[in-house]
Amino acid sequence: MMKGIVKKFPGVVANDHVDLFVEKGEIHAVVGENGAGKTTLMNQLYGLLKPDEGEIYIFGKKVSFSGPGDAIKHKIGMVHQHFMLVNNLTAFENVVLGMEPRKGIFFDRKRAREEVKKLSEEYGLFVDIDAKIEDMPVGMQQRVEIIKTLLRGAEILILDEPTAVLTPQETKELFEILRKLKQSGKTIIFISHKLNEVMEISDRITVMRQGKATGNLITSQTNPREIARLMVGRDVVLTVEKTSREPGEVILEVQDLWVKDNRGLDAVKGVSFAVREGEIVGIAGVAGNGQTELVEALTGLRRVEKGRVLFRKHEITGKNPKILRDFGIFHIPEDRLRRGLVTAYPAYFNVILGRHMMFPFSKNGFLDHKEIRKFAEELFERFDVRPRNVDLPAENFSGGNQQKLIVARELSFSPKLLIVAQPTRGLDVGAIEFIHRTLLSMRDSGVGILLVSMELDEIFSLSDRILVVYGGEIMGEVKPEETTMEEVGLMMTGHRLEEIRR
Amino acid sequence: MMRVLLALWDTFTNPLFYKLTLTATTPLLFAALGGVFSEITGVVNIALEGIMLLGAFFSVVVTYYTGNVWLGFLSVIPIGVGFVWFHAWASIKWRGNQVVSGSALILIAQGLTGFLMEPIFGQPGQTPYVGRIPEVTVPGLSKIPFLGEAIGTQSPIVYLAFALVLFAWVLIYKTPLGLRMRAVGENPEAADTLGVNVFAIRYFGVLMSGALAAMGGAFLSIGEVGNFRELMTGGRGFIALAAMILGNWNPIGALLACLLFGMSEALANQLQSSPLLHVPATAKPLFNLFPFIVTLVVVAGLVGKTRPPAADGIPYEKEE
Amino acid sequence: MNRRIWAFLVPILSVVFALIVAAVIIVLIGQNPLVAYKAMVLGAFGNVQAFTDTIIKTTPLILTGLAVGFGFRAGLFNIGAEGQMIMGGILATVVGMNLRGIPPALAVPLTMLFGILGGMAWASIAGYLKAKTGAHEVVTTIMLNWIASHLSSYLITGPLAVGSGTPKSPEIAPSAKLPPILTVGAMELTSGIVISVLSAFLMYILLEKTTTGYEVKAVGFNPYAAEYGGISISKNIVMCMAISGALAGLAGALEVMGQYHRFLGTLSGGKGFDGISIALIGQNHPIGIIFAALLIAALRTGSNNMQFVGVPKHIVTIVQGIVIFLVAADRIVRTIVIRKKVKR
Amino acid sequence: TDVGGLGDKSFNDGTWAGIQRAVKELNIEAKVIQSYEQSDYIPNLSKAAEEADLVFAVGFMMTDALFRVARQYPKTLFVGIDITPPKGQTFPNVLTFTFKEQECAFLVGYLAAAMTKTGTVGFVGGIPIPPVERFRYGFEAGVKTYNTLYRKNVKVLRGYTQDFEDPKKGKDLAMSQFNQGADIVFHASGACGNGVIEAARERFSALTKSSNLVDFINYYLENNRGFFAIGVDMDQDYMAPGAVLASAMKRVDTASYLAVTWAYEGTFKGGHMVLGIAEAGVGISPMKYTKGIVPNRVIAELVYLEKLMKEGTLKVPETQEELDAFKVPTIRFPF
Ligand SMILES: Nc1ncnc2c1ncn2[C@@H]1O[C@H](COP(=O)(O)OP(=O)(O)OP(=O)(O)O)[C@@H](O)[C@H]1O
Ligand SMILES: Nc1ncnc2c1ncn2[C@@H]1O[C@H](COP(=O)(O)OP(=O)(O)OP(=O)(O)O)[C@@H](O)[C@H]1O
Ligand SMILES: [Mg+2]
Ligand SMILES: [Mg+2]
Repeated sequence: MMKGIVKKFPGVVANDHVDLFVEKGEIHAVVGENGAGKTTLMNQLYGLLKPDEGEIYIFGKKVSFSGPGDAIKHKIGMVHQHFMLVNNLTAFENVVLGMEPRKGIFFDRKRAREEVKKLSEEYGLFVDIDAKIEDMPVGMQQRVEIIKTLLRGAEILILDEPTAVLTPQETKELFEILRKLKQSGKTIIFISHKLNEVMEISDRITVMRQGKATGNLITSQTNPREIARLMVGRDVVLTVEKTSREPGEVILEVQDLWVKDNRGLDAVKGVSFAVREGEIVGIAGVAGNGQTELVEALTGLRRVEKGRVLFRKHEITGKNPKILRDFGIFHIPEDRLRRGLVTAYPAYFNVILGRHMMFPFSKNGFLDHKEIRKFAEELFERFDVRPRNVDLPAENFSGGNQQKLIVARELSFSPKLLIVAQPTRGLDVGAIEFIHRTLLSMRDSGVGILLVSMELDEIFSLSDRILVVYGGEIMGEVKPEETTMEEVGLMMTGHRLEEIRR
Repeated sequence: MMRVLLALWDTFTNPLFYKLTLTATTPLLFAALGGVFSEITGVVNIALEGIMLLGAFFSVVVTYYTGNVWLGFLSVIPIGVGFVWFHAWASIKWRGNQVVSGSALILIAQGLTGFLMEPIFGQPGQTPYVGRIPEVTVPGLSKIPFLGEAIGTQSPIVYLAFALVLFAWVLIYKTPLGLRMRAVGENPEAADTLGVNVFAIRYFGVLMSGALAAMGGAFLSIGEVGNFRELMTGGRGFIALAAMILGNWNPIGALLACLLFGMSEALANQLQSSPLLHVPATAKPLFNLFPFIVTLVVVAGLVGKTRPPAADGIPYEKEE
Repeated sequence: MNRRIWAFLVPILSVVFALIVAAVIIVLIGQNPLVAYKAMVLGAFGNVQAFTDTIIKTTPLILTGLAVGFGFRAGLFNIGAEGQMIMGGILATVVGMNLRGIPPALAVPLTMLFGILGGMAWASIAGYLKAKTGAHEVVTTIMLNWIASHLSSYLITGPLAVGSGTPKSPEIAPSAKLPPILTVGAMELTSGIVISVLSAFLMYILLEKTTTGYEVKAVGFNPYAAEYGGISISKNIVMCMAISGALAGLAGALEVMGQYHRFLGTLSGGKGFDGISIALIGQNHPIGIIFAALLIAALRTGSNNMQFVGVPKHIVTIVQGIVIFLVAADRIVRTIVIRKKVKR
Repeated sequence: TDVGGLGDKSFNDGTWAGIQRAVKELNIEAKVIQSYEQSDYIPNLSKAAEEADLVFAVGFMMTDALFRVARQYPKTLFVGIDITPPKGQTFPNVLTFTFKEQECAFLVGYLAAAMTKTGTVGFVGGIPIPPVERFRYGFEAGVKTYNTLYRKNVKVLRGYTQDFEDPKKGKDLAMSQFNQGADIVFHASGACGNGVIEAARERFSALTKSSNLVDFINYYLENNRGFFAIGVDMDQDYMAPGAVLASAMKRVDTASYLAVTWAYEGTFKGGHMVLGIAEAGVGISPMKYTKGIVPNRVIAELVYLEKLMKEGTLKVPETQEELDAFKVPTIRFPF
């Protein structure tokens, strides 16, 4: 239980007298828009931050943590929004880090492996314990994180946006695990932006908005609409309406494309498809099935081993990103911090990334700061990027606004083809609504869009056609109105459409 | 051409050549291992050169006063640790720029050793001869033909250096502490959330580097020549730094890189003195380029990309 | 407090603290620190001669500082300014030697150009290897430093030697020498200082005002995003190393053309390494680098003068070290200042 | 000083020793300014010129600076040690000294050739600057002379450390020459030489299992084997008694002492002086520790060769060309 928590950062009150009551043995959801203060609140519960005011009681006892070590002692475990894993260590090494079993002065690897294996089997958390984190899909990374907390005897488990990066399958598995944990008497605090998930898994819900707790709901007595309203402060359209539209000419054609991943293994194996003007083609699939490599290959960021890519019948295979942009091919990358932004640059510099060498931003090799700033201010206004401060470094915007910044940039240069990857990852319902609307309006104005997403809902509500990938190959192509989530789900696990429909 | 091959044959069949390789490798190895310890926990230590210099100096000072070379050698451990503590303090506690702090330490070491010479020894520039750590002969080993001559009789410090490679490898890859060190160098935040004391681990890494680099310096002075000369480390700290990177921040890799350099250096010495090669005296200095070119070629051609610990050089900021 | 004020204040306060620490040492060796410091200040700025000396020393330091700083801006750690400076000096000398009879208007820029090219080519080796094979630039530039140093010392004792007893090259043609602005006694303050300050401004414009600067910094901050933005990383690495090397090469050329009029074995004298500290003290900002170079140069000239009042030269190396250390750990200085304020 | 600074056991120290001697005898005042870097030479010399009546510039690297400053301060006297004036630059207030290093090196070369048991001797140079090279020319000429006179074939191994500061490098290079059969190594490599001398001591004591003088001498006399270094510039025999066979000395102190005295007495004349055996500017060390193992005949021959040089009948090569063309004159020892 947390009472009257106040946490201030320079210029922001992240938590403004927040109360959070969690009962033992329940799954308690915390929801709220981006920047509402959820993570901040949890970081205080886990001892990473010290509250400026307020008190924390664990099992009725008042506590004060000077670091995560104290929280661990009080049987609190946390799976962070951004995983806290050491990339170059193996799964089991990550799990036992900080409490390594010893044999004499040595690290007892054997016992460590056994312990981790036992736990993972006990709770049905499958992980390849000898694989390095950097070689793992995110779903597995997350399971490593959960095992980490369990090994430390956590009774209270905090999961900060655990499903943001999971596939429906993985989410389903996670929920199984959470239920199992709940049965074994553990308390779970679950943060998510996905209201249907919250409805499905939680017992009670705390809603936050702008640093305050604005609602305390019992899940069985509420509905997504009400939660959304409490979160955003207005009514939100949860699924945007799509009008039907006849697609035009083929704008992108991919023929027998082969691409390798970072380890030099084939990641995309002979994929062929086409995207037409005014059409959204969704690519569904579990993460790690070649989507990243496919997108990078199409956008000139990764070498094509074999095959051709045509843009309006021009060969563009292996062309660099600059040339592709000149063609009118724009890209919303899946990893906004790594690819999409130079976070140390001010926002107005980021809105011209990729176009920085073009008139009017650049004249004879010199940047025209005035012109750029003017452009950025217009964009901020048009896309409602907050705060309206184009001089703020990109790193100081919230995730949602960073995403808006990228979307704004990529849409502002009248794209002909948009390649969009995970556009709403980690965003709140308000922001998702905005981005969905924007994508649909681009489509309606004749832009061809290739949408890669792990959110089946997103794929279903936006796409005109859906391609499902598995193991670097296309399992089948379906239309959203002619298929079911189950069918797509089956394809995502490696069943070909022909087999399913037989 | 024939002569070159002959000279090479002559060199490689000479067991003493390998002995020379080892003594050329040893000082680099100490410092490179030090670099590994520091950087694996995420603190760049460009100060190796300065620490070596200090180690070279104080081992001579202590030997001068006590008359015991072993005391002289061992005393540089606390001295190296104490000196590098400033670097640790600046970069860990004060989150300073590690490259700047490291280069500051080099200057301070150069100034300090130069300055102290006069008050302690009454003469600037170089100290008198204070004696050396004698070579030892390993009983069984030295009887083996060839091998015995090559490695059977050595300064004990050479053996120590190679033992330390093993020690470092075991410590880093086989103990809980090593696991924590690697975690801290890669993702200090993650380690912190598991209750690992990031600062303590980093201090440990940096202080180890001080101890090791100082021993490397001590080997140069009382291990090899028996006196101290201003700036006698001659850039070996930087070569060690390069060797550590070339060895991919790994003790075994560092060993191989140092051996590569040491052997090329020994080869350069041997070939330029070889009576079989008729090289005009004026061109002989060019032989000294050999180890650097070999390293350049190896890093470019064979090794290529190496991967530093992800948090190397980045101060860890803990929320208060 | 304002960031900009801090940027100035910290180095200045660091110097003050370092001088206090050094004063303790000076007292310990039985000298009067006030006398020593007076000698130091006079030695650096006391008269035209001292000031000229300081400026002469500042000239190459600005350039090596810029060379390293430019690399840092692009995410490259160029430890190789030393070698690049040597190669710049060598090439400038070789060209300058052979320009007898060519008018200064042609000879001066030509010599300078080749100096720049020398440094550029040398650094490009490291840049190319990094772009091509990923070879770490710290390793390659350290090796290239040694190679340059051995090579130059071979050249001036062998093929380029003037014969008559010293390891130095022949003089460059009179027309390739930089004309002095000011002659004080035996010292000549040449237009070199103008060129190096100008280079700082050029670098400032390049970094802050041009598309190239935009790209360079983007690669430095986040190469993945830069690649996404259509910026070629390998092209930028090679280019940045080349520019960095060009600046260091220019430092070598100016030393040859302005000061020594020939290549001498100790031409670089660690100035490439000084460049690292200078770049970082100047926070990799061209204007900051000018002041940082001036600071280091003044410490050097001032310290030479301290020898006249009996303070050994090594003390100054120590003072320099302490200054740089405190700049690194600027938070120490800040903390002390802030605490004092709180007390008041 | 030049950037080498005091404590180089070579020309900086030597000059200062000579000045000190004069200072004591004449009761005058002297100060030393050490330079860090090339760019300090002019300002430091200028300052010195303003404060003093007589200024020493030590080391060939100061050549340009010396003449530039001397022109500006015609009333101050300047002395350059190890400095050759550039062509056409002679000032009445500048006196420069260089030395005939080849002459003393000739003697140690002859000595080495006479003493080697392996038929191979070594030379370790620093950077091949002219003084270093003159040492080598002399050394090689000495060996050649011995070879010719005694129909021997003593070989010379050569190597350069390319450094004057790094003793470890000197040691490694000397070691590799010992590895290749040399038993006597002559060095002209500044502080690298400490390492060369240490290499000899190490090899010698590996034979004797001890490193004191008596054991060295006894071992040599009993087994007729040993390892030796030959020192340079100053008498370095004391640095490893018994393991340093001799030293080729360059009496920089003589030069500086003389200059101070002349200036004091008012007999100072500008110009250039080359000091050799005849002027007592160079010479071989008295071999305080090793004289006992050098056959009397060899010592006598050395003395005779010295005499020939003084008389000018034996001219030792001073350049590579002269060395190549060097014909061993017919020398008939009078005993
Ligand atoms: N390190 C920081 N420095 C300054 N302000 C911060 C910092 N971290 C968080 N904040 C502030 O705290 C507020 C709450 O952030 P928090 O990360 O807790 O939001 P959140 O509810 O977790 O959002 P999301 O749903 O996007 O994860 C933010 O609006 C921000 O202004
Ligand atoms: N270092 C910082 N200084 C000032 N403000 C910051 C800083 N870091 C973050 N912020 C502010 O914090 C807010 C939210 O930041 P945060 O990183 O928590 O994003 P978020 O709310 O978690 O977004 P998302 O859920 O979309 O990832 C933004 O308003 C941003 O401007
Ligand atoms: Mg959050
Ligand atoms: Mg967030």
